[in-house]
Amino acid sequence: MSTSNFTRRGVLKTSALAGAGVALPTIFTASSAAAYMNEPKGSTVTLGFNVPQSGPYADEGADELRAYELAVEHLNGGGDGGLMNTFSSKALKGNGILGKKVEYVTGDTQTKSDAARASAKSMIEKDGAVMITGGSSSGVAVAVQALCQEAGVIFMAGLTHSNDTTGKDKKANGFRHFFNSYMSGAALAPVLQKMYGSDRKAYHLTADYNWGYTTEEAVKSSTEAMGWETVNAVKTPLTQTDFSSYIAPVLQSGADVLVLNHYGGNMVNSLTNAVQFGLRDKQVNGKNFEIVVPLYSRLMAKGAGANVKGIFGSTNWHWSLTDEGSKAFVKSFGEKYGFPPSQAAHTCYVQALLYADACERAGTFNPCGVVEALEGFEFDGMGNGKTLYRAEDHQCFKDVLVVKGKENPTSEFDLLEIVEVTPVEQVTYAPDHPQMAGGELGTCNPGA
Amino acid sequence: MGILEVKNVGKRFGGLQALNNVELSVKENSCHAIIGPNGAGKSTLLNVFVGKLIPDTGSVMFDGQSVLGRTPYEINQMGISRVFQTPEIFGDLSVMENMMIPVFAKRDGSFRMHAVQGMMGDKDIVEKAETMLEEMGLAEKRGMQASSMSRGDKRRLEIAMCLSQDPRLLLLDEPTAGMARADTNNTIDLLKQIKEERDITIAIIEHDMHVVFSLADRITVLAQGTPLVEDHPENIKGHPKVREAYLGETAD
Amino acid sequence: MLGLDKKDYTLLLIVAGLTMLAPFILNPFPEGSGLAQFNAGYPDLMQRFVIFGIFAIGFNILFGLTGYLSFGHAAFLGVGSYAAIWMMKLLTTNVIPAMVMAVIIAGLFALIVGYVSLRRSGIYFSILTLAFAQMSFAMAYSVLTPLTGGETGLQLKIADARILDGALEAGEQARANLFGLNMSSSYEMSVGSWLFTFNTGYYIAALVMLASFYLAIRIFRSPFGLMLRAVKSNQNRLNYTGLNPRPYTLAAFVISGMYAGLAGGLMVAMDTQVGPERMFWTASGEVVLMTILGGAGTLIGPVLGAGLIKYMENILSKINKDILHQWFAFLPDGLEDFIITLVYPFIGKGWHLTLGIIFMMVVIFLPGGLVEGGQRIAKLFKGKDADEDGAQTKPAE
Amino acid sequence: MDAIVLQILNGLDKGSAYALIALGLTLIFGTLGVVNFAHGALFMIGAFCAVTFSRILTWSHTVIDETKKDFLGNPLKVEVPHIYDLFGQATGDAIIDWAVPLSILFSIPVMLFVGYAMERGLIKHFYKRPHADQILVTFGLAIVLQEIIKYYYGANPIPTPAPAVFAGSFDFGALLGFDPNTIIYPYWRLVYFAFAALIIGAVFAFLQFTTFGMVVRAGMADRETVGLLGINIDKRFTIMFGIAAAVAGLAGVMYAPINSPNYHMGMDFLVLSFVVVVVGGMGSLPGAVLAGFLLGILESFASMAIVLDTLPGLNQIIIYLVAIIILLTRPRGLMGRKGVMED
Repeated sequence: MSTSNFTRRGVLKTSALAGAGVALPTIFTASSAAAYMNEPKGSTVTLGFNVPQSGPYADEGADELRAYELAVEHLNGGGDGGLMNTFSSKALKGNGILGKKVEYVTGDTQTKSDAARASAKSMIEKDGAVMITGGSSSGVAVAVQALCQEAGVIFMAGLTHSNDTTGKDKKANGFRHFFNSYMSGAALAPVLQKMYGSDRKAYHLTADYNWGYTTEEAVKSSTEAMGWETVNAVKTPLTQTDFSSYIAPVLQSGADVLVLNHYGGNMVNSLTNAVQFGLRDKQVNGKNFEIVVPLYSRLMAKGAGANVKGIFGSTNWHWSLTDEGSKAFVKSFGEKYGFPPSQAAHTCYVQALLYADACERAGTFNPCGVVEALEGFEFDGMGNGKTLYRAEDHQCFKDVLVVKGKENPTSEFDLLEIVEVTPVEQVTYAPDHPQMAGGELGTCNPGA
Repeated sequence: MGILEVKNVGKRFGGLQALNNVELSVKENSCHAIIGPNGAGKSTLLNVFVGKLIPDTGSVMFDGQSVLGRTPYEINQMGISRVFQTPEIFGDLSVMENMMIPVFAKRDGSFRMHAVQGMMGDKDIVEKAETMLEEMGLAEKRGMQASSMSRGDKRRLEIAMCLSQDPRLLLLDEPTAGMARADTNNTIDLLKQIKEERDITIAIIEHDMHVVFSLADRITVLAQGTPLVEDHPENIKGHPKVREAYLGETAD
Repeated sequence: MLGLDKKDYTLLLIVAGLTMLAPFILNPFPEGSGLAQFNAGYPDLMQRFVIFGIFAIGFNILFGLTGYLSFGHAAFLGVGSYAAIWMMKLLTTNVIPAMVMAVIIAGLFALIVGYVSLRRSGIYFSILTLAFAQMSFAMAYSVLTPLTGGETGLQLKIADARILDGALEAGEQARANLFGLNMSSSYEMSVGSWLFTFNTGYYIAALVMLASFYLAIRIFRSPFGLMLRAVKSNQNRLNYTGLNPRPYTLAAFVISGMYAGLAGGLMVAMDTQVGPERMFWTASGEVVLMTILGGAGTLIGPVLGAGLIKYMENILSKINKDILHQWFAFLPDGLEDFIITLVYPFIGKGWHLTLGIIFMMVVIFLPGGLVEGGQRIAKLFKGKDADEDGAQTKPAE
Repeated sequence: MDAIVLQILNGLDKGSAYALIALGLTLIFGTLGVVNFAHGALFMIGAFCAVTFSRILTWSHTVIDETKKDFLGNPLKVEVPHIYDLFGQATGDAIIDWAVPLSILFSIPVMLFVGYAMERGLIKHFYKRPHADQILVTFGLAIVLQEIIKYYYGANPIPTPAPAVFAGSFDFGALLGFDPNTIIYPYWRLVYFAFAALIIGAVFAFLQFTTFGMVVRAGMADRETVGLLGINIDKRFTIMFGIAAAVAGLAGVMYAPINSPNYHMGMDFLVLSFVVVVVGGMGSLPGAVLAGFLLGILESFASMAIVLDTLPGLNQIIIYLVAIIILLTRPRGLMGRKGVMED
């Protein structure tokens, strides 16, 4: 049974020899002999993949995990190398990170911040992970990001779309590749204007929690800026399953667009209900009634089935993109698993590579070195065109996709079609934008 | 003046007049039996005494104070203890613990937050409970779980629990119901002994005439919610109204 | 000793020994071995063991003694957590005021909820507590966002007021501490290939747990505890014995709410973050599971149950397919795959399934929980004479 | 006015789902005296009967279509349902389209069997155990059942649409004499309502007018006496459990098109349905139905924008608030019997 490679801290592999009775005072669990938290001293480095494996986002979590496994394979020189071939930075050589073989541990966030922190802590304290990544909700991302800041490891956020993650809750040790509510609003508005005109009355249904608020605010302000009127915005409980009583009054309100600021199960149900109520067959104010879903996810779109047809939304990435990076990723993921990757898988894979690359460029796993290497880092070839990791808030700025539910899908994966690739300039905002205000990045914490 | 004075008590359940103008006076240190055929209102009356039911009319005074509108535990604290038809004890607890609870209640009142003292360290209580168990011949069973005792022992324990509070009035609700003859006789002897040894007033509701006539100093006969007669046992035996109520014979 | 009889004192000593030596006991396997996966002796999990131990001990004072099944106890834990983190944000990062405030606020909240809910009994009581807890959760998640941080919860921020603390140095973070002693500081000791971690936060939490456990023993053995058991056994008789059950049950409810608040406060002290899911009804369900799994109405049971569930949640859930492959690598390929296919649904992401099955088994075959299991095993060894012993200790053990 | 009517309609529709689940729950409680926390799981299994049945109908073999490419640029593998081969594509599509209503036929035997197996295998050993034990063991069972479903079907919702003829909505308001386009209601939801009414009516009629039902009702009132009459009440109760499971299952099947089934839908409904049962009064069938509709309607009203403007967050707590108020003013719920479940 001693075949496991999953040893704890790198420290131990060498210091175990130090013999009995050596007591070292430490803060958190970084050994004082180490320059920073969980410094890998052996021939391997351990990354922590913290994804939802149980709970409603388990399928998304499973896809994230697949992406991480693929990334580890590529980093260690296996497979076809995937995005390492198209990545503009060429620091990665396929020999692990800084010559150390990449190993990983996994944990279950359960999409609960307590559970997510518990499993992240066990990865840091028990398994000696030097970086934590993954997650499928903003609540979890914010909670784990704060933990990583305290513990002194890097957090590479998975799927988290709320402005807060790199807004009021931003942290120096945390980085987000995924786009956010503001960007969704900014990308969607021009397309909506083009498709539906500037004289529209919008009715918002908003999930009654932080992400819902930021998304509603973002979409509202960007659509109002182009002339739309917001008729009403109603909050719906997270635990709601039947949205009929929220959707039925929409037609009476005189609105001609319904914006569903929902994600996951909420989105599937509210969209299904809205289509059932025949909103899309109606004419209001002499115009066709339309529905908009600001944040799309292919996995969730699948849950809503045919109801997504023709409905606009935004997404971080989609496998039908034809740039070299995307093609390379779809190819290696698809060949390994037999189906195309989701946006969650893409963002997680990219995050893992970006982290590894930053370590290579910094020449160290020290979080402060990694932070420095990532701040202001510009890269390309990872699927979203030219991308900038902004130093001020650790948010990635890249093109955002506006997509639409496909009318004639050819397979169960082919649900969305790209309507427009919104250029990065259009979704960029000032770091102190009011929607992002209130947080402080702080300084990097190496933990030791 | 009796210790328990019942005046003009009436209680209606829907269309049924369960109690009608009940007048009753229980003398101190006597044993007063209330008898009557099924449905005569005996249990209803008892429930009025202990605060479980509030009558529509009339008054019930215990030692000069009204019991009406008080909860069962307040009435118990006034000095009335009740023995149930089927023994009501704390089945999950040991016999000793069963015994200690009423002793605590007597000393500490209806609620006291003594949450950190050890209960077995309270010498007064333990002593009193043990004496009571000895007296009732239950000392050997002190460690037993109460629910695993025989029915007769449960009855004994329940009576012991009531007596340990030194009640001024002990209410017995058909204490021998469902018992074999031998057990019944034991119970009668026990109650007789209690009557003799203690300053206590007993009110008993009973079906079994044998029990009633062995114990009671005074008997009230209830029929259809109304008291027919109240008298000494010897006068009750041949009373025509009683025979009528029990046997349906017409008085001539 | 300490006002306990010999048996209780021994139990307390055993628990004290176990908690103090936990870093050794929970790390039985050497680092680097395949079994190291099963080590649980790292600070976070050890902290969780004792914190949820406290929560379950408190819950047991209500459920185990009075039989009132509350389905909303997580609300008190959550309220305690919010109170604690606000103390740390506004006043000081020292954990003492935070914990005190957590206990007080949770107690007050329990008083209100208990006062209303205890007007009913049985399942009506359960539903009332559930309703209060679900309302707390829903409000904390949504409309009370300014107070609770909503979905993302509350954390310590650099910009917090902390009126009693001095300003942070540049680059320094606000950390929970006890008069400057950092909760997250640890001593590490390696012995051969074993590594043991002694964490300040854990030991503080463990001491609080021991105190709570001691208090629980005292309550169990007190006249008050007797009355609570009497409530469970026969409320009618209690009434006719001149005792008012309501203040007793309310006091038990408030005490167990305060225990929950203490657990919530400690959670914040160990890990300075609060999220509303802490109050969701499944979290209340979890403490019920812990108590039943360990043995309701017993002293040590709830602690064992809490340990088992947290162990599964944190250790079992981390075993992924890769690890399985490594374990069974010695088998021929076909057999290896077959065994992994058999085992896989029950570990890693399937840990909920295992939990459900174990839980059902315990309820079906061991209604007295793990403690009953232990007693049965002990009986097997001791032979018949243990029988009477078992019967006598049953109500209070 | 039309807004109110619309919300009453919504409430009735929501309420019919609540009422159906609560009805089964109460049936089990009333007859067997068992508190079944796995009832939500039965509802969920019902919905997955619809999913499974439509998967059976669309069970396919793959044909390689050289003219089209898949996402990797390889020739596209097209799934062709076997049913096409049997009935031809048009009929096959029609059958697949009607999968949900057809799966009623599939689900009834499945649910009866599930109910029977549950009762014989587990529940019957718990008749004499405390209610708390029953709650706990069935709660454990609910976890196990939902994890099994999750293992095979994944965590994401699975779209299970209604037949195309019922897909749209129509102007219900116009029928009632309101202005056109004010009260638009989906066909399927009306079907669901009618279906629920039918099932509820059938259960009541069954209990009211059949000998079997009369014995069961007598058993609900006084189990021992009925047992003394030499009637094998246990066997009838087993059948009642099967029926209750079937009611929950049917509620689930028909609910599938309204919200795509997922593995935790049972837990989502569980708490709610318990609140409904308790508000209705434990053991009272009419109470359960009444409370189901009442809470459905109140929930709908609480979600109106006007209400939320004045009382933000009311929609989050309305059900629980109502439950608290009703339980405090009516100790045994709306129509509960005395002494039931109060120990």
